[in-house]
Amino acid sequence: MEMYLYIALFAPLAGSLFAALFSASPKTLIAGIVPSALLFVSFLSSLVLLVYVMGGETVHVEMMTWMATGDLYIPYGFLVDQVSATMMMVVTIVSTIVHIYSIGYMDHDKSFNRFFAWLSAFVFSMMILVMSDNFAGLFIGWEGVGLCSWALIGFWYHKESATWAANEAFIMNRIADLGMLIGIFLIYWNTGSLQYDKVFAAMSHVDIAIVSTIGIFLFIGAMGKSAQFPLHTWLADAMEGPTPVSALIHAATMVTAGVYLVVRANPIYDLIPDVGYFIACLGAFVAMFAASMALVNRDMKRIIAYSTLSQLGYMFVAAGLGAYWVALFHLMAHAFFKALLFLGAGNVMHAMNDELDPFKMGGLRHTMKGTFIMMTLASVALAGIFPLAGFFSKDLILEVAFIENHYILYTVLLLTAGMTAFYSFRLVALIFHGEERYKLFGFHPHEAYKYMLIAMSPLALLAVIAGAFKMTYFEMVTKVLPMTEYHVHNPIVYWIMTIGTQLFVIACILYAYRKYEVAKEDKKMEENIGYKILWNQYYIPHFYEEYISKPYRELSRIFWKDIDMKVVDATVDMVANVFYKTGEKTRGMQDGNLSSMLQLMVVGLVAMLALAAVYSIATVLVAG
Amino acid sequence: MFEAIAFYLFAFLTIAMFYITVMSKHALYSMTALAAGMIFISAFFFILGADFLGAVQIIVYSGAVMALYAFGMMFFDSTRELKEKTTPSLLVFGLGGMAALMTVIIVAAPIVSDNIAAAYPIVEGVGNTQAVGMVLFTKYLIPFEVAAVMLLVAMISGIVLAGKKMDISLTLVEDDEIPQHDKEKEKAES
Amino acid sequence: MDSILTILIFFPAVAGVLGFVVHKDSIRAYGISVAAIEFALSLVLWMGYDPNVSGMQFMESIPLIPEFGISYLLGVDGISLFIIVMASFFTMIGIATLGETKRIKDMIITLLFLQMTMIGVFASLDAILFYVFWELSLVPMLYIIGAWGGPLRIYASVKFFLYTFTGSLVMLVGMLFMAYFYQQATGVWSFSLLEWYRLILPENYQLWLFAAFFFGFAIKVPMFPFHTWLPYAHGQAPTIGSVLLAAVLLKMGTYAFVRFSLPLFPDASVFFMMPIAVLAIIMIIYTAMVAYAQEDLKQVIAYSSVSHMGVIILGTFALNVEGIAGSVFLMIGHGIVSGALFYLVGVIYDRRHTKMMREFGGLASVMPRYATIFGIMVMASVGLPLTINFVGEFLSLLGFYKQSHIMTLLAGIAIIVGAIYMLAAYKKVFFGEVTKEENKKLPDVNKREMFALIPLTVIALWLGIYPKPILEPISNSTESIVQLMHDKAITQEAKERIPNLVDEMSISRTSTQEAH
Amino acid sequence: MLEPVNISLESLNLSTLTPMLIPIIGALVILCIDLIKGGLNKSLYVMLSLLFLLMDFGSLVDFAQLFSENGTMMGFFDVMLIDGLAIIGQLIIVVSSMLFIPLSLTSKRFHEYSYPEFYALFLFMIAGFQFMVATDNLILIFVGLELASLALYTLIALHNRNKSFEAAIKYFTMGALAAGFFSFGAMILYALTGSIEINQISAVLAADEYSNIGFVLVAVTFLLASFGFKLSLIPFHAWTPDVYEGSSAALAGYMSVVPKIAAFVVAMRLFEFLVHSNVVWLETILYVLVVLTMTLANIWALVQSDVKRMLAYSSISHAGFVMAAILIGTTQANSALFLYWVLFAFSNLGAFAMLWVNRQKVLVAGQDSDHPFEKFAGLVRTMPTAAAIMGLFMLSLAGLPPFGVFWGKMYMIASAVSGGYTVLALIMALNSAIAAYYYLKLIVFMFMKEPVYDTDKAIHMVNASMPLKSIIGFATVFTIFSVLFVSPLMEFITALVYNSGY
Amino acid sequence: MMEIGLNHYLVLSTILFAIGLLGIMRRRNLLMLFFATEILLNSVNIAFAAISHFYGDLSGQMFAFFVIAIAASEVAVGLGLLVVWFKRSGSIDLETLKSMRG
Repeated sequence: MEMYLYIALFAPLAGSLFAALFSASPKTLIAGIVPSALLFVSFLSSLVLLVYVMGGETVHVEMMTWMATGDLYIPYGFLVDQVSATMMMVVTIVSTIVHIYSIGYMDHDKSFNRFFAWLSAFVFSMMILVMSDNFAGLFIGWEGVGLCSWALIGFWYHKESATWAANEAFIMNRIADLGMLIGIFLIYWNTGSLQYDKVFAAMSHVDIAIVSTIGIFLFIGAMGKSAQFPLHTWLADAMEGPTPVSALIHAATMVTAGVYLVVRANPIYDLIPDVGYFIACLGAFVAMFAASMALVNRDMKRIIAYSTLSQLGYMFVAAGLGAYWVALFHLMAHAFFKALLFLGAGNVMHAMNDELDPFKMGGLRHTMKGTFIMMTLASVALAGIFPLAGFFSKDLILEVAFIENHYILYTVLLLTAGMTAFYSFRLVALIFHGEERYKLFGFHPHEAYKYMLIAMSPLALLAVIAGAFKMTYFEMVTKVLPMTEYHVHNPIVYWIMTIGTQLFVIACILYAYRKYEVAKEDKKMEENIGYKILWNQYYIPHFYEEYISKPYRELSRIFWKDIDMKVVDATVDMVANVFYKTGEKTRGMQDGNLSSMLQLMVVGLVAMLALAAVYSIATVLVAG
Repeated sequence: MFEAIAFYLFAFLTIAMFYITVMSKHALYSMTALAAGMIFISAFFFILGADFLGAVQIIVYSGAVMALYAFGMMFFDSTRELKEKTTPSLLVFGLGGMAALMTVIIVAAPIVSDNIAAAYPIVEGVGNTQAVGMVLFTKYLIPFEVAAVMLLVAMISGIVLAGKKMDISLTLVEDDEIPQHDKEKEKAES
Repeated sequence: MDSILTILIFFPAVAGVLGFVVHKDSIRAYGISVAAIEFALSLVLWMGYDPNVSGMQFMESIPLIPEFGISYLLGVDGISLFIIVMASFFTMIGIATLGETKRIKDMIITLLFLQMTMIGVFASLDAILFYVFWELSLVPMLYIIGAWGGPLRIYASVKFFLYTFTGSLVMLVGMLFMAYFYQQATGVWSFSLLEWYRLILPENYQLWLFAAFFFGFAIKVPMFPFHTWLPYAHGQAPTIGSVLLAAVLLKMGTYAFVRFSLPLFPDASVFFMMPIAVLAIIMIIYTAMVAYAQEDLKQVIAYSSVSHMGVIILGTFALNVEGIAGSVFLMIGHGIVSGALFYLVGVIYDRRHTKMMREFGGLASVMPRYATIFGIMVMASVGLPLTINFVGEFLSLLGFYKQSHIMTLLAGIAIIVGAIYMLAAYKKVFFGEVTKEENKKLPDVNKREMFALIPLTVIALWLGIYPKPILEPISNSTESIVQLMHDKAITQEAKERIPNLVDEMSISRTSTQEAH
Repeated sequence: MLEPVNISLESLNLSTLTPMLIPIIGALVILCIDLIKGGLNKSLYVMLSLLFLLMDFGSLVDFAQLFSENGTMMGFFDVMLIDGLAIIGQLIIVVSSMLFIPLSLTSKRFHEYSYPEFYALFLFMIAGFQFMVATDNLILIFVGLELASLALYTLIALHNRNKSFEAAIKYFTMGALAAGFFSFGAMILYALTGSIEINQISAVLAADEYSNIGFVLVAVTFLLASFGFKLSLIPFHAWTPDVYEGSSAALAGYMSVVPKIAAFVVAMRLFEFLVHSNVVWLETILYVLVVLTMTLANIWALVQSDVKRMLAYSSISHAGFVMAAILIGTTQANSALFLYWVLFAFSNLGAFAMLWVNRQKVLVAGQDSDHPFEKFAGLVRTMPTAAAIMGLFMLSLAGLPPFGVFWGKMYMIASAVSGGYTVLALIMALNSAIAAYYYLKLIVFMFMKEPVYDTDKAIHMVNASMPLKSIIGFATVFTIFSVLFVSPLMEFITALVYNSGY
Repeated sequence: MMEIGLNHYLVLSTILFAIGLLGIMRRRNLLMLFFATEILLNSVNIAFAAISHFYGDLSGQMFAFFVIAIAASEVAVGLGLLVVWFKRSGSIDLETLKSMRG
């Protein structure tokens, strides 16, 4: 099995390096095909490993030492257990599809080869992240995906907005990474190791306050990667990257790393339910908060990004409440349909010459039938309509909240579900239904390459059927995660809840259709203060710019110009100048006049005599 | 009694003479006062029984030194009134006064010591000159010889500096011009 | 093999003297060969080094002034070994890739002398010998900055010289005091570090001596607020000067902390740990912010050096194996990375004769290879895992976390602010449209430059991925220093702060000893 | 009636006079040769002087040998005192003189070297300094001092240009004042103790337990003023820069070394017992003098525009630095003084000799003194070796290891440290840092600036000749490899100093 | 007061010395300056003779003797210098001695 593990892990790296060889040359098709093929190999290996671990076995290898000093010992260790196998499946499936899709999507881009190099590198980092058997290894992947995300968001580096977004993403993530790093330090100094098994085993002996601190710091790390409030702004801006990147990184895989971390560290979070509850609350808040911003946004990709954010919130609710497997399940299902949604959006963008405003589209269902169907499917799944994947995973989270007696959370999530349905279908309606408004803007849409659609189809399929694997999955994953089944025991309540939710969601969908089938600009609504707040993303980016970035820039300038130059350095120069200036001022004493020289000598004599007189008088007085 | 009168008299005279030397605007007055002061000083030597010293004082100072100065003065033509800019007089007098005052304060105290023993005691009944000669040519023979060398040096210096050798500076003349000067010099000498 | 250190130190100097005879057309080849031989010798040293021994190896000792205890005492351990190798490596690639330089002969000879002093500093185990090389290293650097530098070069070089010189004179007084105390204790004068290590001083003596040494070291490092010579020196120095300054010369200060301050004054180290940590944190955050405000690319990197040196200092004063080993490793890491970054700035400066970031933009499309290598180095500088700097930064911060949580949290801001200025600079230079006409035709890195950059890149990644070959010897030697500190510590606090490795690692051994 | 005195020749110990007699004889020989046949080439006189100095050196080495066997020797009614200090002092004087005298073999002709009187006076001067250090009799010290000084005034003036006369007159006048101070100080000591021999003075004072402290202080004040003048301690330093500037570079270098070491030896004899007498005043006043001299001289050196003047201030500062040894007063410090001075002598003479070989007779346009900094701008282009050597001397003077003066500095600071003078040690160290600036200034000019004077005339090395180059080379080698000589030198010095009771 | 002791002479000597100092500081004519230096040495001679007298010791007289010798030689050299200077500058005023400064 170790061989499969290594294949699964290093195939993406090989693909990346292969593509990197061509990175300076113009488009080479093979630079896209080889990484895709290698990813497929990686997928197959992951599948083998999945089958293997479903039998209850795990694979654990230690490749070599990374760092060892003092008591610290960090190996390159890899662990494939049920949790990581799930993640590996998600990562490899989505990434393989995105790769193949990208061959078409990036067809005309001059940096085609570079794109694949980075994309595969990302997959490699992600694999390290999920497969590592210790926190340090996780951190490697953690930073690695951050790097690739940076490079891919800023892929079109000539665009100011893209590079700005890339840097923003990187820096925001770094803020969170600091928390994670502190968490790791705490773990090391309290347990003496960073290996998952040893840490978790030792955790029960650690003071609970410290465990809480560890939990909080690790979660801060998770907040950055998973773009939780208040570090969420980068995700929407990250949509500056190519759409396949959004699909892979900013929907399916990297952003869920935070959830994965919490799930992975479940023995820690089990000890500290209060922190878990906080996570859940924050998750619920973010779910609703992000959904609300998606309601009014007029940027197709941003809407989907907010939706991702919102769904991440759901996952954190589940993870925070201890329903780790539920979180992971939603993570998986979400990966499929969200990636699908993004890829569909990519098709639309292609058709519309990278136009992102859905108000400029409409009626595309005629020209882009395949895309229309797949995006609708994905939206339905996202909205959580039976029997698609979203129903099984998302409703389960609602149930978890309900069963754990967190009714407020439940209500928030329920409302969010409605909002989700609304904005998803607002988007679908605006893009695919109604008048063909794009004609006014002179677009000539066309369907995407066929093989792109075919590449997307497995995702569509999974979006539809993933729910069916719920029990198999449950069986498998609970071998490492706490086995809690979440059932509403009262069947009446259960049915009322389920059907009620479904109805509520459908109502929202219908409302969205009614309102946006004919897309007319609602001036009155736009005047509304609530709308303005939502439109401006609660003014948070504004706030960050005004009260963090600008002061930072300003402070930096002050530090340099005013403090470093005018205080610190000037002090040094002043010390030197004091001597020099004293010299210049007093050199006049040596005026070349013999008389003053002689006087100076007498001055010296008299001064010494004066001292002598004082001293001898003092001595006489003391003696007398 | 006699000693006291003599002391105060000559003290007053020397102080006055030296004061004139220092303060006078006429170089000639200064010189005369200096010479007078030096002779008065020899009086102290005689009072104190240092006859030899007194004689030397008169011979060397009033005879040799003052003669030299007189010649110098004629050479420099400084017999006329001196135009000196003695501006910061307060400082000068202040410093001089302070130095005197403080030294006097300390020096006026009596010396308390039981350990003073004359290394070369003045023997009763022996003439001062003889005693001095005895010490000078035993104990102080070396300093005496060195002083002789010093006088030789002074003589050489005086001759070299004031003589013709300094007239043309080889330091300031480029090397290729020097032979000409040498020739000119030879001519002038012959 | 016995006198390899002597050969390492004086071979370049002798070669430098002989170099005066070499014709200036051939001097480059001469310089390269000498530096290559020197590098090969340093590799021989490495090969001959036994990584399992924690103490000094290749010791040489010749009494110079016996009655005053000054001797020619050399030796390396894991801490100094790699800095020596790095010094010879950088000199080699520095000479090999020297661009068009006026008076190249002088330059190469100066570099060879500089190499002598650099290696001498790290190989000396006698305080005075150390001081000799320490001071002597100023002279070639002064000349390099002053003769081949930018418009403000004289100001910069003199400032560099005087500032460091002043600091080290205070240090000299400290050394003399140390020797005096040794003489008081044992009756003989000695400047041998190994002898000094055995001396346990009362705490108040330690505090004063620590302060005296601190002046010399802190200015060299340079620590805030003594850092202002550095931006000038870097800003004005020619590329090769900046590279060597950043890569090797700055390490003298941090190395000296590990070699002198910690083992000689364990209690004072504990006493001053927090103030120094505060300074280190100011260095980290403040200079990072200053770096962010810079307009000159080289100044960004210069200030970033200060910021990184803050982390090294912090790691050193963690006073445990993790922190010290990490900081020593970070010395290597920072040497490689900042050396490479300065070299990269030199590459662009050679082409455009400006280092102002606003003059560039969009270079990623014009010079893709350059952008790639620069990007790798930026990421290494930012401390991304699997690059060389991460290992050191991680261990340093990890180590210091044991001593203070809050301080480490603040110091950890390094990874944020570091990313901010580095990415901002990278963005300004490489991203965006090519706006300047003269930038459109810039040639990418050429073979000669590649010769320097490829090895550096490889090392930056290799040691990030597999630091063991270096980290292990460092770690071994660090352990002996930490143990020494623990044994010497007098105050209770120091005993607690500095871990006792014997207890932890081989309880059985000590218990058997007690049984005897 | 006086009794006749019977003195055996052995008890006179006439041999103690040999080191002084040799130069005197040499001087007389030179004068006689000139008398017999004038117009001989200067090289003859140089070599003769060198030969006599060599003999002098030999006799001193002999004395060093004798001293190590028999200890201190007294001679001639105890007027001559040959102890360790005297031997080291004379050795330094003679060796420095040997380094100096070949500097007159310049390729250009200068006034003083064309006359044999110069060499005769030079040798007389050396004899004067030797007498000064080889006695503890205040009279002989005074006479020796004046013998040397009078010769020196003339040597300066013999350079024969306006500035040198000005220098000589200034030096002479201030010297006369200093002589007055000396005699007044000696008079008070005599009044106090009835003796003019330092040994007895100290014995009497110690027996009285310094009860007449006022007198002691006045005496010390005047003596300090007098030796402060010789050692150019601030505020008695004012002559130094002007005299150095006025005299030839070679002589300036000589003056910065030899008269001072003679004065140091006497100062050590005079003040050491007082330093150990716990008179706080003396410690304070010396402390102040030392610190003032070091610091102010450094500060003034910073702003000089002429290298020779800069070096003048620098030598003041060095003297202050070394004066600290007398303040500290331990054997270690006193040994360090001599070590420092030996090392300093080589570097400083080397530096002045470098100026000397660069001395041109006619100043080019824009040049207003002999050796302005601008003259050396860009020297590394035209004469890299010369620049390197000059740079080396500057670095050595700045106290950069491992060059000569550093070891002296180190010993000096070490003795301050072990003498308990912590603050003084720090001040000394920091002063070295200030000093580094002006030494560096010359290096900056030589190595980092473009030439300033646009002239086709050679202005560098115009005065160089083989002997000069050899002297400079010798000084260079000594400066670079001084570390090898420090240990034996120190051993030698410490033995001599310690056995003399200092 | 009437009994003349050593202190009287010392005080006298001091006063004369101070007058000499005054002259040295005040005089701007080189020749006059030299006069002042003579006063300094002479004042000391009185004290030496007095001490010698009161202690019954000859060393003081010796010292005074040598001081006189020294003073005489100084005059010779000093006048030599003055003569040269006067030949060059035509003046023995201190104001002419100002070419070096700073």
